[in-house]
Amino acid sequence: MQIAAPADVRLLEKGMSVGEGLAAFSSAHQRAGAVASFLGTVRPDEAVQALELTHYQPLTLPGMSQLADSALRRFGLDGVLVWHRVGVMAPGQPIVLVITASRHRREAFDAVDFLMDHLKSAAWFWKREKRPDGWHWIEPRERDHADLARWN
Amino acid sequence: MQIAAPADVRLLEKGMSVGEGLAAFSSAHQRAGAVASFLGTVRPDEAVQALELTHYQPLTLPGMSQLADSALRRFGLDGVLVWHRVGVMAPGQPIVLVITASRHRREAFDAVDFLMDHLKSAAWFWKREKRPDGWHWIEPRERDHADLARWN
Amino acid sequence: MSVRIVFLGPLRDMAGEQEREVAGPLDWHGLLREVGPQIAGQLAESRVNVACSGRVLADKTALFANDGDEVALLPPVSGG
Amino acid sequence: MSVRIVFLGPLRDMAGEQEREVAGPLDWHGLLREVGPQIAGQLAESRVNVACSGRVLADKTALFANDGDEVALLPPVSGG
Repeated sequence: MQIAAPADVRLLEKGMSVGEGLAAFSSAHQRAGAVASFLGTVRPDEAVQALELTHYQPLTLPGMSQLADSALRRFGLDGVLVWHRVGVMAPGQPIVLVITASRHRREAFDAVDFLMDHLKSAAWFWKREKRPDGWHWIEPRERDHADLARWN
Repeated sequence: MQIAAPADVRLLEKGMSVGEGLAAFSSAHQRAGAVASFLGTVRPDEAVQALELTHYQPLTLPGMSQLADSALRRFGLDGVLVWHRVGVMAPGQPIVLVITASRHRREAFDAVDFLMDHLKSAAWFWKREKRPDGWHWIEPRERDHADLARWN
Repeated sequence: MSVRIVFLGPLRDMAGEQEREVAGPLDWHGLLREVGPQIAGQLAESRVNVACSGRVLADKTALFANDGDEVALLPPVSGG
Repeated sequence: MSVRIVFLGPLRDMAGEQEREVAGPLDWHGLLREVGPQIAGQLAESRVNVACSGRVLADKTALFANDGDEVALLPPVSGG
């Protein structure tokens, strides 16, 4: 698998090879020393049968790329990977994978946190859940906004 | 690859399949929702030609297992993976891989941090570097002890 | 040629369609008229954004879309 | 049968060997004599631990190893 350096940013219509992503990213950034990651999956919940993420082509991917660039600069990263699913996902399936490479652990961790907080409530995605009574749109929780405000 | 649940703890004499580890761990813990990881590699440095980690059989792996168990309990994790290399490693090669699965991102992140702080300065490993003038033993830095004290 | 209005997220359900073509040019008041009172009420909220030709407007009331432009109505996001 | 003393990390270099067999039983003062003054000086430091039969001693001066036991000298660790 080819990884774009310093930023590999993808919107995926189906599936996500998380293991291959980490393996390829870490060999592309062998000089880093510290590689941190976060993988978010659809949490199985009796009431939730599926999750759907929609995006808006002209904004979503460019916004993710800008976010990746700002993480690179802010945390002095060697590399960053931001992959996000769109479409319909079943419980247990990956939604988002973020990986960062840095000289030190702290910067790699903080950058993953920063990226996830922004993807949750400041990226151009709209999420809805399918429950027994139909589809329901999900809005960010208060907590998500508070998490985002930490970086201002 | 088979992953032991809830804790997969390994001392590896050679190599480490980080991508396979993440893929197998995340499919073994699909109910979690949040999977965080840290991968530490030998940081390429002009002066460092190799790194050697030694361990003491009767203490090292049992100590890692106890550490994994205490992380499971303390952070209410669904699963944890702790893999650590011993022997001689070249620059760029993996030293340590820690992965945690939890219902929420914060606990997964904090548990990785906790595990890494303990592996750095409270697990039975001794590290030395090969430089042009020979081998040099590495002691934990002040910073490592301060990081560890955060969890008391 | 015309202006395309794109409805995102819950606004798509409210509109009952993903997009609509209207005659240009289209300004803020024209937009409010085109989308009907329910969506116009949403657009009045500060947390609903408007993009024109792929750029999010700092001041959505300054919208001025010409024929060929795409106007996207962006409710609060939730990703990850 | 005898007591095996195992030198870890930098103590291995100081001892010039990985392990040494000595006659049991072996107590703290016997250990200090067996390892020589340089390593005895290291053992006096609180950050150097001693394990006997796979258990780290809370009070290393209470060491009492019998024939067949393994005594490990554990200098400050550094992993990760």
